[in-house]
Amino acid sequence: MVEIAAQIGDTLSDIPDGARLMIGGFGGSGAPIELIHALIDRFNTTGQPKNLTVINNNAGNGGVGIAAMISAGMVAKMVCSFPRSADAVAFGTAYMNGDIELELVPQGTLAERIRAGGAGIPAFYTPTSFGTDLAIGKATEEFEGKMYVRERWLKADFALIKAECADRLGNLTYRMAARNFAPLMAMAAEVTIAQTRTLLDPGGIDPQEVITQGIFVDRLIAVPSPEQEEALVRDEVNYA
Amino acid sequence: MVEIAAQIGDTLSDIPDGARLMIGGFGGSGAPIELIHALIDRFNTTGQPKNLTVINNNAGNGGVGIAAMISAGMVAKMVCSFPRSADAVAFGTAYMNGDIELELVPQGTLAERIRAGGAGIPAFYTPTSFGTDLAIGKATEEFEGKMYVRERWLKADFALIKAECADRLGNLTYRMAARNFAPLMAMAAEVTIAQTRTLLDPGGIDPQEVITQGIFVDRLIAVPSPEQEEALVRDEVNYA
Amino acid sequence: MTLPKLTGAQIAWRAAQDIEDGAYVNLGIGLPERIAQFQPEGRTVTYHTENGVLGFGDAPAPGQEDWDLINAGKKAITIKPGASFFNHADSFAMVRGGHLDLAVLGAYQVAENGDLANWSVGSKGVPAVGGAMDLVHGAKRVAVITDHVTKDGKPKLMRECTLPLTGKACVTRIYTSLAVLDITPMGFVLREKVPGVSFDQLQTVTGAPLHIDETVQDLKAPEV
Amino acid sequence: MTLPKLTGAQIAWRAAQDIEDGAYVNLGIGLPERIAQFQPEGRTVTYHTENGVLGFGDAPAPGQEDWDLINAGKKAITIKPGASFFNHADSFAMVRGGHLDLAVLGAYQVAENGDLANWSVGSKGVPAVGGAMDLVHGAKRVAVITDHVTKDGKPKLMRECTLPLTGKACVTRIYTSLAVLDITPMGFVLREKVPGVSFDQLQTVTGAPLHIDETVQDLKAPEV
Repeated sequence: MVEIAAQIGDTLSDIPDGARLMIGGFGGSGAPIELIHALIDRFNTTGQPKNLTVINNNAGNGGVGIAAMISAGMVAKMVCSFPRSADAVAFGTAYMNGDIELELVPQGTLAERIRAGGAGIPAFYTPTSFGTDLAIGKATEEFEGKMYVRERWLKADFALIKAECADRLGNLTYRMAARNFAPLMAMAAEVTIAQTRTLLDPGGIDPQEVITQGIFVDRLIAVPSPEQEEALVRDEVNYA
Repeated sequence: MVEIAAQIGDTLSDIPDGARLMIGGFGGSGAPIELIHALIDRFNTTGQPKNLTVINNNAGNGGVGIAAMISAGMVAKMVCSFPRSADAVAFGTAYMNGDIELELVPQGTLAERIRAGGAGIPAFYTPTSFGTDLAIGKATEEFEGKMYVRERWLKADFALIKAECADRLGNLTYRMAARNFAPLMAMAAEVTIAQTRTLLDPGGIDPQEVITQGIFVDRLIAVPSPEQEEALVRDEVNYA
Repeated sequence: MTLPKLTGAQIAWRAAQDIEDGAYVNLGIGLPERIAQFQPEGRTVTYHTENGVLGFGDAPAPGQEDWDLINAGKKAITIKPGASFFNHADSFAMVRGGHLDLAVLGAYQVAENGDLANWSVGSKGVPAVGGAMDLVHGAKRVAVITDHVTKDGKPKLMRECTLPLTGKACVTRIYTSLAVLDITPMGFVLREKVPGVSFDQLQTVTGAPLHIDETVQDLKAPEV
Repeated sequence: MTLPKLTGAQIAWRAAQDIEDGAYVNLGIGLPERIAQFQPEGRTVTYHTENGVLGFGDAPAPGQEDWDLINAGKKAITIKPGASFFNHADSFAMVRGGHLDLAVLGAYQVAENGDLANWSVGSKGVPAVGGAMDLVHGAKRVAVITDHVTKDGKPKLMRECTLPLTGKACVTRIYTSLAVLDITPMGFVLREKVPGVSFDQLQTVTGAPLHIDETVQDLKAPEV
């Protein structure tokens, strides 16, 4: 059953040191900036949570969102496909200094591993990465004349995601390409926390148009005017 | 690119003897009755296609749809999870006479094997069926203290499905629980043929509400007033 | 020996009392389906059906059926506000991924280690499995609801199942016409029994040892 | 030796000519993206981007960007009528499942057996792979578009890649600043070359033998 929080901090207060967090978004599209910043606020006040493993396609940009988490020293490890970009200074610095661990995963494999975690599939075979450095140490097998790599599911303790609409049962929709990883992460995390621009009564979303079903969502917080990471980065905002 | 057919028979004319067909629907909900009956018409006229393998959750009911295909002698093998019901006389008779082969697959495994076929995943592990007769001969493995069975993808030459709305680029939506296997089958078949109640211009479906993307659909035929299998069975209609 | 026993409806009533507020539940076809009608007042329970509906409600009035809106038993249903539709892979991701709180299934046989047989009576007839083999591995708790014995009076609770298995070591609680039992590392542990049936009588119609590890309560259900 | 060669835009123009009407295409970040602007008139091509958009169009006018509507390169895009949004697993089901007709990628190196290296220049710096390793295994055809040589004038077409691989035996066609080549069981087969560059000159800047199995056409592109 979904809990509807009055304060954003209430949704995050039990995330412990060492937790595995999936954070939605591809670049800034779909990044739950308010949830991330509330988690940084908690860290700045209490010193927790730290030593986090963060699973996201990227590794943060500029001085906000995941980049600000990294700069604050909350993140021990990133699991992502593309931690390199013009604005990924926070991760790049931490990585080159040896202050953060990186598990690099091809983007489609990352998505499928997360889905598998949510769908009860502990392992699957993909052609992706066969014969490359990213397949080193992984089992391989031939099916119908083609070689495949075996990959394991990926789960998390918490998922932080950004929805466009939610109803009070936790059913969600997303805005355009902001959907990306969020529906998968909602399935794969023990506790899924969603910020939503609008919060409707049950029935407010057409049952045929629900993207994430309420069964996958544990906590909701209304954020009626969410920030857009890309705009913050362009404005050179630093969240510290 | 999707072809929009003028006559329903045009969409089916190249299905050969021995083809593997996925047919959408769970019981009567989502059954593409007009496509199935058009295929029976072709068989009655030309003697083709026959020796078909049909993949569906069930094995037909009453005297219409897949049951009528079986009675007509077009089907050599069914791949399904639940071929038994009060009205599944056609399959039951053929099966007890040894006239039809059955591959029985647990329902969730059937769905996941079809998805895997569409998603380029040749094999995956599931807890389903471990230690049962349906796992005999299959590889098993322990992950994190639990035993799993390895299952293979399932693909088809053709998929026949029923949509509620389509646009001319092949994007589809479905009506309520008639969705069931159709989006998966559209992904897993070499050629996907959809009948649709309404046919709209591109843009007629909100891009956020598309369930099956046009990339998975090859042929469309408008069937503005589709029959409902359950109603036909209750009316004891026989299509022969 | 005719023992006093609960009706099917009463077993369903008893099982309904254990479903907590806010639970996501899948009810098997047949007797388990009847549990929904005994949901205690004030609890919100969301029902899942394999064919891609979450949050369905009662059957529609006769003549009001929409055959695109059915459950896994292919019966017409209605939906409640906040319901959702999804495809079969997503539906079984909910099941296999452990997102359901409870699945309640029927049984031919249950073994003392939690093995369940409920899909095949052997080689005669057309075999059919449906979603049962998925449900037994997915839900956080898997309960069985059944008569205590077969129509011939033979035990359904056994040391080992003799019929083809649906799943191994998957059942954790059993609601029968005579008793409520948990499956533990010890085997069948008796939690409740119908008043008027002695422990020895119950043991006689059970195919494996019954254990007691705390007070056995009376199994009572209203006339329903 | 300075050879006459195509500009990046001209290579993109040439690659665009081969994209058939009705194709579903993924264009890699950078030079491959420019192919879209040279799509021949009268052809409908549907572009896919990894982050869950099918059927996107041109970049919006400056100031009109919506940062929820971006491509895999994180650039703002627009959508065409009939576009659709989907999650990342569905997006890579399209890729890995072989539903794209064509993926066009950049390259650091391509080997004569079709091996591609385009994601890592070695151990220095932050590694990043994105969707490239998926794309090389998914699309029905995988083409590369690249300068024929590195900025230092070294061959990018080789017997074997020396940089970390993106995928093995995955590339089938290469559009370079000097030539169009197919990868066949023989190795690199020359299909077109820039007029004014001799076969021997081309061989000199190519790190593996060039083969000819039919007439070599002139590689010509308009000023674009």
